[in-house]
Amino acid sequence: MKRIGTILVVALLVLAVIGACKPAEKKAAAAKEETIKIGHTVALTGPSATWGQSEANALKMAIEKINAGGGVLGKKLEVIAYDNRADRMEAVNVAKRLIEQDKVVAIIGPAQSGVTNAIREVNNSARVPVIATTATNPKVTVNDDGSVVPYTFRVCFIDPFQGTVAAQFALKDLKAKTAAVLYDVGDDYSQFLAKYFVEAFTKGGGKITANEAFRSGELDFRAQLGKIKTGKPDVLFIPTMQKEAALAAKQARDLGITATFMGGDGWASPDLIDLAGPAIEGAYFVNIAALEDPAIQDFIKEYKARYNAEPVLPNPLMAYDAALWLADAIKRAGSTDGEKLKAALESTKDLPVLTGKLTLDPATHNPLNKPATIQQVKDKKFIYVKTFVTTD
Amino acid sequence: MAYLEAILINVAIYAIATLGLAIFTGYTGLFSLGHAAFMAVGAYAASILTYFYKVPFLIALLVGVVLSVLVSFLIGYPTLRARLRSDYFAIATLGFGEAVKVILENFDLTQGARGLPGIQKFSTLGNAFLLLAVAVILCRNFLRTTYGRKIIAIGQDPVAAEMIGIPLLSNQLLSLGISAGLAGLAGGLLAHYTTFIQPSIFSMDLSSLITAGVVCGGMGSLTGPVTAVALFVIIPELFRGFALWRLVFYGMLLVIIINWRPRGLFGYEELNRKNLPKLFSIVGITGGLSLFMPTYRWVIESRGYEIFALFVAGVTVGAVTGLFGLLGKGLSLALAPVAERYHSVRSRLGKRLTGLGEENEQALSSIKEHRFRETAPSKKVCPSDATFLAGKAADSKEGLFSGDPNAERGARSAGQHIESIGDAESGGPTYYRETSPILEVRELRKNFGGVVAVDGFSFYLNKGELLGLIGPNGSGKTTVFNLISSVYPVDGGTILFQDKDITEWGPTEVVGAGIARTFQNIRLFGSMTVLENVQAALHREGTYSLLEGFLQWPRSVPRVERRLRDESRRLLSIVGLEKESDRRASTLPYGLQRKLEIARALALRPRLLLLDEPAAGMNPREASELVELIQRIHRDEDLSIILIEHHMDVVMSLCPRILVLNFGRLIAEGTPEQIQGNPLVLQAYLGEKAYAVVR
Amino acid sequence: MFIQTIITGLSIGSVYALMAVGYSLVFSVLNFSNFAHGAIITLGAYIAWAVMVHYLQVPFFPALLLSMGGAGILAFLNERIAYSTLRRRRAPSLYLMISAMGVAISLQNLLYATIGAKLYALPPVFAMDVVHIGDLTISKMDIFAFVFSALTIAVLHLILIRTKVGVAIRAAAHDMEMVSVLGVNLDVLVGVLFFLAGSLGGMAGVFMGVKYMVYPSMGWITNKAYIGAVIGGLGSLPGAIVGGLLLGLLEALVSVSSLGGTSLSTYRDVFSFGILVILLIFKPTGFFGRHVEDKL
Amino acid sequence: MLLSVEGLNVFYGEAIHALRDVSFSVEEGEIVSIIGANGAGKSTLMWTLVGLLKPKSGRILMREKPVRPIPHLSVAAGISLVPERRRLFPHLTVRENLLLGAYLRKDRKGVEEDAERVYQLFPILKERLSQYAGTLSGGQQQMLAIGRALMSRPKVLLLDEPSLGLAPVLVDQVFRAIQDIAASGTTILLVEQNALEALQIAHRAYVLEVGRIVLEGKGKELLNNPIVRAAYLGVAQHTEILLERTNHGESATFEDSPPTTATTAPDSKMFIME
Repeated sequence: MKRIGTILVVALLVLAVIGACKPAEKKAAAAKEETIKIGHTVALTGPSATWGQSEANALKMAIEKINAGGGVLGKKLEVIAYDNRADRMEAVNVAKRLIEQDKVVAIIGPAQSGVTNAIREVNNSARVPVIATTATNPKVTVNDDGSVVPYTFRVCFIDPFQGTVAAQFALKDLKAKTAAVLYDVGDDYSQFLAKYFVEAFTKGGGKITANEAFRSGELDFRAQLGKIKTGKPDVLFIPTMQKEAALAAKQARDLGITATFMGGDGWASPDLIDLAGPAIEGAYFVNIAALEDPAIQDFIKEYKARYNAEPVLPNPLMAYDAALWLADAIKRAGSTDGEKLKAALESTKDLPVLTGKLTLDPATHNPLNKPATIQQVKDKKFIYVKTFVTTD
Repeated sequence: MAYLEAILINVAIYAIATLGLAIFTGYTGLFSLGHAAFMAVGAYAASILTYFYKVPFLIALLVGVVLSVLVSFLIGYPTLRARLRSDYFAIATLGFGEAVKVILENFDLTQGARGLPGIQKFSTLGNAFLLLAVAVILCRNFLRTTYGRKIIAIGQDPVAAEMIGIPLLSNQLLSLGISAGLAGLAGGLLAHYTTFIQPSIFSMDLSSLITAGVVCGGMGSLTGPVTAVALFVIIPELFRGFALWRLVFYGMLLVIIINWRPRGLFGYEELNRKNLPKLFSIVGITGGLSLFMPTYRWVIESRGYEIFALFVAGVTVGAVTGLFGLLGKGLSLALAPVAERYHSVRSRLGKRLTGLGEENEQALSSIKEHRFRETAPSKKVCPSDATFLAGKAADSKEGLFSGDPNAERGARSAGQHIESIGDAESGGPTYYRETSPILEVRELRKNFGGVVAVDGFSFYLNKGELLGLIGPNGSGKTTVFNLISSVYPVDGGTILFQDKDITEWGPTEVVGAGIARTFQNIRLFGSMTVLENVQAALHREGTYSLLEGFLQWPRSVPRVERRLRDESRRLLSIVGLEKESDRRASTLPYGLQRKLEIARALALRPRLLLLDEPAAGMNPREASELVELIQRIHRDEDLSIILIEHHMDVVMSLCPRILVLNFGRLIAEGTPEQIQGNPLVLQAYLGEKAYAVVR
Repeated sequence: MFIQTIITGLSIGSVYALMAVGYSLVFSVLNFSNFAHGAIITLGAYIAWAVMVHYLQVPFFPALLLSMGGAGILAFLNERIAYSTLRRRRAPSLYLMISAMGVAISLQNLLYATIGAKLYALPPVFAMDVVHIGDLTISKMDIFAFVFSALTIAVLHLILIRTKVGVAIRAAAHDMEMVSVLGVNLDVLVGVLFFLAGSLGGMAGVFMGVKYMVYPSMGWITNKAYIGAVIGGLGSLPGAIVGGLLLGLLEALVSVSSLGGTSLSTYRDVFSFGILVILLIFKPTGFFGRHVEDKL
Repeated sequence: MLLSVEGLNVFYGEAIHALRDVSFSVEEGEIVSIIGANGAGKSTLMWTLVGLLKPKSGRILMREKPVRPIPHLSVAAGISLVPERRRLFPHLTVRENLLLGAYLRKDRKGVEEDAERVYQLFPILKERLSQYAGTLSGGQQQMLAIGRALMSRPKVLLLDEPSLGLAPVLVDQVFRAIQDIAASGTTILLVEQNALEALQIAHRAYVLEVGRIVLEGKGKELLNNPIVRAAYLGVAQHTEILLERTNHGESATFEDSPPTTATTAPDSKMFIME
């Protein structure tokens, strides 16, 4: 019996190895010439894989473009990407491996605030800059005492901005007087975005009729929605990922809630429309960029041509921007040394990237005047409505 | 190399947590699905202290440990008190784990779902492994103490453990506390290693990783789980390419191991020289497999034939696996002389260490150990021998004034004997009854779902008496024992023992009062050795504190342990098992298992011994040996005994007075001769028809 | 709003109840917590997704039957592979539970590794989803699921009362060994048992898929079903139903309550799990459970 | 030969050798008793015969055909057990308990006939058909247990201590029923604590001691065997009287008045009552 068990284990492991070989792309014969290595920590599997895979594709495009233009400092760039499953513990291991084993000069990603926080110690103690793609929580780059985290940067806007944009859009464009919030208490992104929205909405003179929550993993929000319904809000803000947003939208419409739904960049997945169907029609959400945004049409065309699929925004854009930014910084630093790279990244000003011009605030490591796009779900599509650059 | 360091720190941290769970689940057999919650408590407590209050790392860790222990009592006390069975307990802990997460998500101090970023990095490879080593040593020490044996005993058979006076609740809580403490320590280390914690880290996945380690490493082993969890952390790193499949493997591995190797990696054993080849083969297989992909790619790149590449990669895997297998074998052989030397040095060293305080010790023990009556009383009488003669009794009456308690007892029971014989001649039996018998049972009642098992049964037992309790199968004899020893609550009636009402006492209190028993279906601690079975029952005499036990404090623990060992050996020699002391109890033949049960009961220093069919399954030779043994212990150990037995010759030759039970009622009482002549007894045993024929 | 909350609670509870029934059915005979039940439910939902959306466009009812059958067979295989050896060896229930946990972890992650984490919706069964009664709204799917679940459980009840296998299952819940001595092939009996439990799980999965959505970790929700089963009394069918419904009601009511200004909805799970622990401590047999006394 | 057992060895765990080389046989139509002390291995033998325990070695043959030690196959081969302590299903009705006995049978008519036969044997059961088995009295439960075992229309009926825990008047009823069943053609293998009664109705009997068969013989012969008498037949001097009377075919009636007290002391050291 013992032997059979052992054989079974071995057989399974072998099968798995063979299975794992298949999807693994055959690496092109290792380039013998010297390259500058850039790490990419990204969720290629797990619940965030939709964005992660698209992000990896876009990054590849960006690097190829840079290399085609002669590379940086006379060398080609090389991306080493590892899957982190959006898991905090995994991400730490990935970061260590990238820094210690592969000796990358900088890391692009992660896409989640929590994951970026998780690897903060690793990259900061090694003095390797990390450029987070869509980690929107303000505390990612700023410590609790207000000091900046030296080697952590981001290319996206931050949640307070996103929350404020959503609140102002609701107040001014939708002329909403009242709003209700339904958020996921088990998810940091959701919890904080809800908080910023509530702050901005009340500050702008609106009234929050209900602020309800559920826990990650729950599927039925009708009890909370029933309570929300009694307040008859003009707007229902659902700062969650697409799954909960779709469920909440369906259930809210079933209960007869007529409020306009609004959300954040977590909504920006085509899944939302498939899952929610007609219930989500007419809803608005804040995004980093829209497919119709004229500035990025070339990128989208190229992406479609190459991968035969639409990019899942906003991550690909952010990764692309991060690559351009990093290449520029290396050029200006004239070196791959962490400290010099950091200084170069900090002093970035009006760098043309896909989504506009990038200027960094050295005090917060946040890009200044990063635009936010309002998109609407209309006829089973995301359409571009408006761009906010600053808030009043 | 920080990458390797990262993996190793992970190994150390998870190993500490797994070690904790091994102490709990592995030894008490209770399954926890919420251990991540204890890690969370430790992690949050320690990091809040270092983060907000700048408390030194070690102190913060300690506070985390203490807090985890306290929290574990919070869930452990009510659930263990309610004696939840394995599944119910597991679900309760699962619920608890989730509830802790919810609270952390909502709490302001813990910053909700966002977690605590920016914790300082204090955990290093050095201190993580140092703490792991300390934890392993402490746990190992703990298991070698009275406290540890109590927990192991509970895991083996909770009922038997209670019947040797081990309170379940406090010991299970102790075990849970240790395990939660270690989980808390692991949590604290984790927080100060990743420098960032969030409620979502402490998920069921984490709990199940630890559980998987314990199950796959072997329940009842410390190094097994530690090794297993190390493999669980390292293997996926080797297979970085398909981390996604990692959890699929965990699952399969759990199923495979529990089905085909239910005792895990090393079973009840620890990682030792003999297990080395096993460990090396596992490392070899995984190492070999991790080379599969690189080799395959390398061949493809240089040659390009897929089948050839597969072949080369396969050969590589095989070669590495084989190499490691051989290496393990060789190492284990090479280590043999080293191990021997180590043992001899250790034992010499141990002797010298404990020998240092020999004189002090002797002085102490002469005061302390007066209750260890090493020698039997000088004058031996055989009061309960069936061949006892009145004349002999008269002789021993001299002893009444000699101050020898045994002689006195002998005389009394002899007197009884004379009287009862006299009664038999004059008609209805009456017995000499002491004004305060050692045990008095009045109107005892017990129902099982409407079926009356014991129905108003009253009897008494004189001090030093050897009373027989017989009756047809199913007449309620064993139930009477179960009621006296408080296995079941009593439905009605009172039980007085040495003039104290023990009716409502719990099982361990009853044992403490001086009542020990054996079981009809032998209940030994199967995976313990014969010696350990008896040592476990001597738990009251392990006089050192828990702290001393953890540290194996050289001034107290070895001495006490040696005394316990010697005492166990003495008890074993009484029943004639001294030669078997290192055998695993479950490998003893039937008759010897019964004798071991008696030795274990004697270790409780009982005043009253309840023997439930000690001769069942014995052949006549063994049975007559047993008669001799019972006579001997009755005489030498100053015992009162109640004996349930179906072997009539055993009862008749041992017991001057016999009670007959049928349908839970006393139907007859008297000397063996009177019982044999009693019509009601005949009817009960022979059946009405046969009895009618007899008439 | 109170009545609306009750309706919501019943709707949530009916899903819990349906899952709890299958779980309890297995518990009643084999006396262990089949943690793999959640994975079977998930796979049932994926089968429906495969035949309704991904590969074919099978209509709802045939898809439901296919799912029930498929999930039943999977549950049967699950028993064969992961439990039967242990069962024959009369291993302690702890071992079965660990094996079940292994299956659950394995299957859920197998879905992640193969089909992926993408969320899928099953097509709605009814075009117009909601019925309005005054101020109240009731989803047609809820009514349908409620009625259909009730019918299925009634059928299950009939099977248990009227058929020979059913009577044998009830007898096995009390004394499995004795049942085998009467000539019942335990392997077959346990197979039937798991098939029934799996089918119910498959149905629960499809209903969940239609009402909510299909994704690999949807089996998580069975944790709640376990609580429901415990509330009702593990191993009792009416207990599972009542327990599931009660838990649904409790959750709905807690969600809309508030304490001193803070909404309790964020603490809802503390209530559910708290109730579980409290109930286990004070009434481990639940409302309908049988009390089993160990005999020495 | 209806049932024969060859060289059965059964172990519990690693060390306990419960049955040692047990061989015996039962002829068609016989009543065979197995007697032995508690712990001798009687119940173990019964469980092994119905396949609940797997023998380490040895064979069980029904009409010369080997029976695999799997419970449902044993039942299919015609072996049916009335276990010790009855083991009814208390929350099932009397009728459901009976029908479970006929689980393997497909002939509905035959099953109904056999049910009628059971009702004839134990009329009280017919009155309680829809009652839960748990509500029956001890004697009724024993009847139901026997009836349940009969429903599979066994070739050989194994009875494990059917008189356990029953009042004397009920014990008589049960033994009468056993004889009736045997008379109607079912072979019976009986294990009894009540050795006297068991040997009286047995054609042949075996004595089991510590897992071994140590004696065999005709029931009456064994009754007269001094070793058996001393070891298993309880109170010796009464057995003497009993044996004398039964051997002379003398019948006796039961009266309420107690018998005379014994005057002689037991002379035998071997004095085992089972």
